[in-house]
Amino acid sequence: MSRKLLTGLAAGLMLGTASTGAMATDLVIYHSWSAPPEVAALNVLRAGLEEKGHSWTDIAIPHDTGSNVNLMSLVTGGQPPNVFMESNPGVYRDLAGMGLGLPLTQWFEENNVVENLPTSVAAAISVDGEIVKVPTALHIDGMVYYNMEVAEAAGVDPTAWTSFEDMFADFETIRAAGYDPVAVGSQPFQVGYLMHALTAAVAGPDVYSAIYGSEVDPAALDDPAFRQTLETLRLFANEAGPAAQNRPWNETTNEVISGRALMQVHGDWMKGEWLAADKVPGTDFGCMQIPGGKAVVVTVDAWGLLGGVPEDVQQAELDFASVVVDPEVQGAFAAEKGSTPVRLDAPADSLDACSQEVLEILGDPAHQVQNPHNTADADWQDSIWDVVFNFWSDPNMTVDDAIAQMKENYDTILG
Amino acid sequence: MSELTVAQRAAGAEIAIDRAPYFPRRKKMITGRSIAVLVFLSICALFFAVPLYVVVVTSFKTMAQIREGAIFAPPSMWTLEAWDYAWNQACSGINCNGLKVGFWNSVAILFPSLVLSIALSMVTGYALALWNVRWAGPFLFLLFICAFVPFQIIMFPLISMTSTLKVYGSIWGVALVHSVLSMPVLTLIFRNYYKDVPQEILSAAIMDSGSFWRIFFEIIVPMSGNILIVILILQITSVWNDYLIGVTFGGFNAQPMTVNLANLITISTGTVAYNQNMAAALLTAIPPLVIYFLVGKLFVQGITAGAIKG
Amino acid sequence: MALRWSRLSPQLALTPALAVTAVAFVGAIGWTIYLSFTRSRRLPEYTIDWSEWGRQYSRLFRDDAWMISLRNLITLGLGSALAIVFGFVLAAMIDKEKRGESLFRTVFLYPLAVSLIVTGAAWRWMFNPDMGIENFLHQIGLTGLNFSWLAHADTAMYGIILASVWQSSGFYMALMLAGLKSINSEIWSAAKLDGVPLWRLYIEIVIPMMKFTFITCAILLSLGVIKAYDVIVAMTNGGPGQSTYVPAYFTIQALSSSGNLGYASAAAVMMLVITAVVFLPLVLLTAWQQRRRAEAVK
Amino acid sequence: MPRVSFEHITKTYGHLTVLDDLNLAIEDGDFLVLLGPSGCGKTTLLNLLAGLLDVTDGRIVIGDRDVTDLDPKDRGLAMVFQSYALYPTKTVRGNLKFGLVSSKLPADEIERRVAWAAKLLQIEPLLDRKPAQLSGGQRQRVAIGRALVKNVGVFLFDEPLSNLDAKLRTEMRMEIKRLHDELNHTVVYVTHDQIEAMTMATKIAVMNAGVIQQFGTPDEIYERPANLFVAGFIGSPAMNLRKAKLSLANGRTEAIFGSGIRLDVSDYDFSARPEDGAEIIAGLRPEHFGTPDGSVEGAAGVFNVPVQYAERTGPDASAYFRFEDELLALRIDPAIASALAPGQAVSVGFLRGKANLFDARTGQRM
Repeated sequence: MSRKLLTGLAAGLMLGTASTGAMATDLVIYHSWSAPPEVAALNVLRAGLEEKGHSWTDIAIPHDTGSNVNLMSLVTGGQPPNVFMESNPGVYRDLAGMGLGLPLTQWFEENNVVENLPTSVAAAISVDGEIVKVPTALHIDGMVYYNMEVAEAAGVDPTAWTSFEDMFADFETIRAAGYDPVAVGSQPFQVGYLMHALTAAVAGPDVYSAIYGSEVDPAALDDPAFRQTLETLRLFANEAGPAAQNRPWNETTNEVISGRALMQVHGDWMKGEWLAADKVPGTDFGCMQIPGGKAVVVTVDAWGLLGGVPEDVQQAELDFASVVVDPEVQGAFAAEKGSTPVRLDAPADSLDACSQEVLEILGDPAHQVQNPHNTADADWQDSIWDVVFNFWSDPNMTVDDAIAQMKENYDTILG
Repeated sequence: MSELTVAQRAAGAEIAIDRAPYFPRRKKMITGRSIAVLVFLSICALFFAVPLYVVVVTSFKTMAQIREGAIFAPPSMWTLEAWDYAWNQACSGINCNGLKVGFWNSVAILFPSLVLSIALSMVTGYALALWNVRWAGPFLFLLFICAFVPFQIIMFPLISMTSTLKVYGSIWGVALVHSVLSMPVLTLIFRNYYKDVPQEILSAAIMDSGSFWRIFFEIIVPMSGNILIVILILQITSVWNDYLIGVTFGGFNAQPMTVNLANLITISTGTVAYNQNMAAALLTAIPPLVIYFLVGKLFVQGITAGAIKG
Repeated sequence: MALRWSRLSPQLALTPALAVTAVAFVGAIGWTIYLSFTRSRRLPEYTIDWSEWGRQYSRLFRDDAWMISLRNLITLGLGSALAIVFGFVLAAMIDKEKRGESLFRTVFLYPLAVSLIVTGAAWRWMFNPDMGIENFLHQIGLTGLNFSWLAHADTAMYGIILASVWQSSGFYMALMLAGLKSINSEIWSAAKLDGVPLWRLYIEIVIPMMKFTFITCAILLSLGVIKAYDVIVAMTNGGPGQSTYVPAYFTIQALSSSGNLGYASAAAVMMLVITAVVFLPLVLLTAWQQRRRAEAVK
Repeated sequence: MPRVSFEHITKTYGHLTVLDDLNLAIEDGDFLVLLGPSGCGKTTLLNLLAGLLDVTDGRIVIGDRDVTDLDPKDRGLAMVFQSYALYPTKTVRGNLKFGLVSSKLPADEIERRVAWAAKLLQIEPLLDRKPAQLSGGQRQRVAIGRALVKNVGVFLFDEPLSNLDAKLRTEMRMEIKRLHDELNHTVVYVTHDQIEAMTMATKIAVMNAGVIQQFGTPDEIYERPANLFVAGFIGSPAMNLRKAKLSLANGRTEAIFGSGIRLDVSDYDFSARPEDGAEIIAGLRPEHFGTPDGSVEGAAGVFNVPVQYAERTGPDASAYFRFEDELLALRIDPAIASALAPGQAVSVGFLRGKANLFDARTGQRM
């Protein structure tokens, strides 16, 4: 409570002078978040925005309701939102082409934000050398979260695993103790994320960049390490029972929280669910990177701002940006969402055990790659999701089949 | 015609009851076949009713009881909590004002949609069926083809068009798209129905008045009771239940209740609150359900009276 | 010929509908067809590279998901046809056995009032292996039964078919009931006098007499099947894998997830082609039939 | 005054010509019946007059107005339809008023006319009922009332009695006749029923295949049919039409039938000088025969023919005889009809001066 108050106060003080003359503006804010921790985090931003005298009109279309078409529909329909959660660089290029882009490089420099961002964040918010996104949350796409109570009951120690071999070797023990070793959700989104996290962890940054980067090299698809990645994915798929079908990620997390399964390998936004269930990191649950992983995938959730708007609206949008990147707000936001602050100078008390682990991992620039949504062509990226989800769902589909399909897709889409 | 026979049968039955004490006559036996048919129908009815039953009882249960897994068991403790939550507190994105927001949007979309689509297609159907227009034939054929056009193929252009008309993302925009999309089918239904209006009545009216609109309002509209019931029911359910048009054209002010519902079902608080989901689903389904239970009989009658045919 | 208002007003009254048709349907279809030849991604792009104008289409026919969509379309069509058969059986029984007519009719009809989003929520919950029917069956000892159809690629379509049959049978029943009621009641008496068994009467006389009702039902059903989208979103979101993709879902998916307007347009155009292939014979048949009927009247 | 004339009327549907250069004119107060089998074009003609169809070519004049291009409601007509065409959702009163309200008459005048028509047709108690609550005859009266209130000079009737049962039909026939006598409007009446035509019309136009076969008073039509079609169409049982040859021998003109029977037609009023040996068709009305086996004194010819069968229709009877492989119909006394046994040969005379003769090649009256 006091933390929130402080946040608001600080935000008010910091920019109060700047905004006294500004008109109150209603900002339309488009996002796809819907899980309670995500909504709680958004409310931190809203409080900050309202402190500055602006109001927040919300438009939320959750993932996987078949309507992600919405942002571009809104733009085409002549009702573009002022602020939108978007990573895809293509969208920014389109908007710039339509005269609706808002370059932020200068603003970031004037406000001394850039020097306080981790390198991976700084890299993620630029498109074609120009900063266009406002980073709001930092995540690692493939972390292992496990229930410590279950680990103890099953007699295994996840921290001792140094490779996937170690991990899968313990599965029999876990099953014998009456627990599911790993909870998975059979949903394109979860499988797609697991796949690229595994690619980074198993095949390493080079293969990863060749497949998920902005320049795709189809030769990487034949890399033995990539084959091994798919084989590993198959091991996870084998753990998916009928109940996993279409199960959202947070329900999957709940399998672990409630003690039915030992662990989940997914983005570290899982932490929000754990915190919402009043569990304490390091005491009730442990977090670690994929055993033996060669690299982690960093997701930077970021907001885009609409350009080509009247002066006062643009000022309001920039006010929103300043709320988002404010260190205090970052701390509060991360605590609610379960993310890691995008600023290195966020208050230290906002960092729990898991966030500290994340920052430690991020200390090594060579050990991190970017979420494909920030870099890859959407069509190509989506086609990989299709192939791996089919691979996941069809036990008879071989690794060769999957690779052959990916190559064909490459030829069609990018060739 | 059938009304008469029903009435006659009813009258016959009354007489039979009156006389029963004095002239004990052989009752109409329930035959074996009747029993078999009734049993079969009852089983089917069960199949149809089960989902509704499950949804209803689930919405009144507590989550604790749902987790026990007895899907068909009645609630051990009836509670309206889930209903209250779904109506007043359910979140859609950051706003937690419940489904009631979307409910009023749906209502606001429904009425202009009904008025626009029915007015347009009724007049068009009337003109095509009863008046001699040279290009009616080709136009009718075109409408027939349009009736089969999948929404997807015209979705993107329609977005641009509504945007040009400055109605994208408003209640009016959604209502307009509903009206446009339903126009061909509704017109064909009206046209088929009006085709059965005796040509002589129209001739008489032409000789009496000659006014296209006066004949429409004074003669044709009063004769359209059956068809209007059928169209109203079809159109109310299709507009109310629509998801895709609402989500595509609703922008951020005019999302109907189904979009809220889909959001609510997708948003889950750790474990899925099935009772809330089911309560929300029921809330969304109540208006069309009430209409069906009230006037479903008229619906079948209207169809029997020739509202829909080949 | 002199200008007469009686001639002009119907034409004026038709103008709005004509304008709507021309712009919203004909124009929009043309627009989409044009886009399908371009390389439009998230936003329309109006240059066509004529050397490879058919690239979106050739991609479509190499796309496994599209092939799955087509196959599922057929499966769904055949499966949903059960709704017509079922609707007819129900209608025939209700029509013959008057007891409880209005109750049964209401019960069979109500699913029509419920949106597919709601239907999907209800059925998904019943198919849920932990809390749904499977769990119930296991609790009462029928442990061998498997009811988690939606979880397996080879059975998921059946789950969808079940839900859509459940939803639409009542509607076809209403149409069939109307068709049955329009049959001359003397036929039943005649058959009774002739001692014709009921089932033969239905097959040889009643069903042929109702062929227009059946054609109408078939048209409406095919329409519903080709446009099927909500039920997929509500039940499976296309999964497991892409096993429950249908063309309408595929098209939206190509537009939203892949952000490929050109590709989505090509898929949409193919949907139109499918529609044409399915319906043109029916449309021509109906037109021919109407002309014949009109001539018979003269 | 509303004289109605059709001038060079042509009506085609695509390649199908229904009426070709038709001319017809009637005077004010005439009761014209358009009579013909179904499909002869009589209803088309009526609809052209009403303005419900457009002429392809030609002119329609009512009074001194060319109405060819006028809207139906502006032609000064009222029409009664075969199915009555009452507006089902309006009361009888509403039905009567509908056409008047649009003519912007003052309200009291409308009321006055409705009351007048209701009284005239004795439908006053029905004024507030809906058409569905009326019997067939009552509906018919309302339909006529709806035409009457318009107070126009010309009334059109399209087979108005064909949906009534026989008794009602006779009643309504009288009723319409009475109205015409009282109000003296011009009437154009379409029917295929010759009794209606004969009883009501002042002028009949017999139509076939889009062509007016004969136009004249009922008596002219019956007594002197202009051609074979009219001869065969009017009268029941139909006129007996038999092939014969003319013989001009012995100062007599005789029609000689195939079997040798001779019919003296010397007193026939030929329109052109007959030729000896001309192929003709003789038309013999059934009622112009003498009593079977009765006196044949002064008959134009005598037929010796076997009885096929006889039928009684209450006050009347018809007998059919075998003559040259065809039936010969006679109208006879019912008392005699019962006495005739099938196969029995009788001799029967044909009255002098009653034969109709037609040219076998052209079918026209000689």
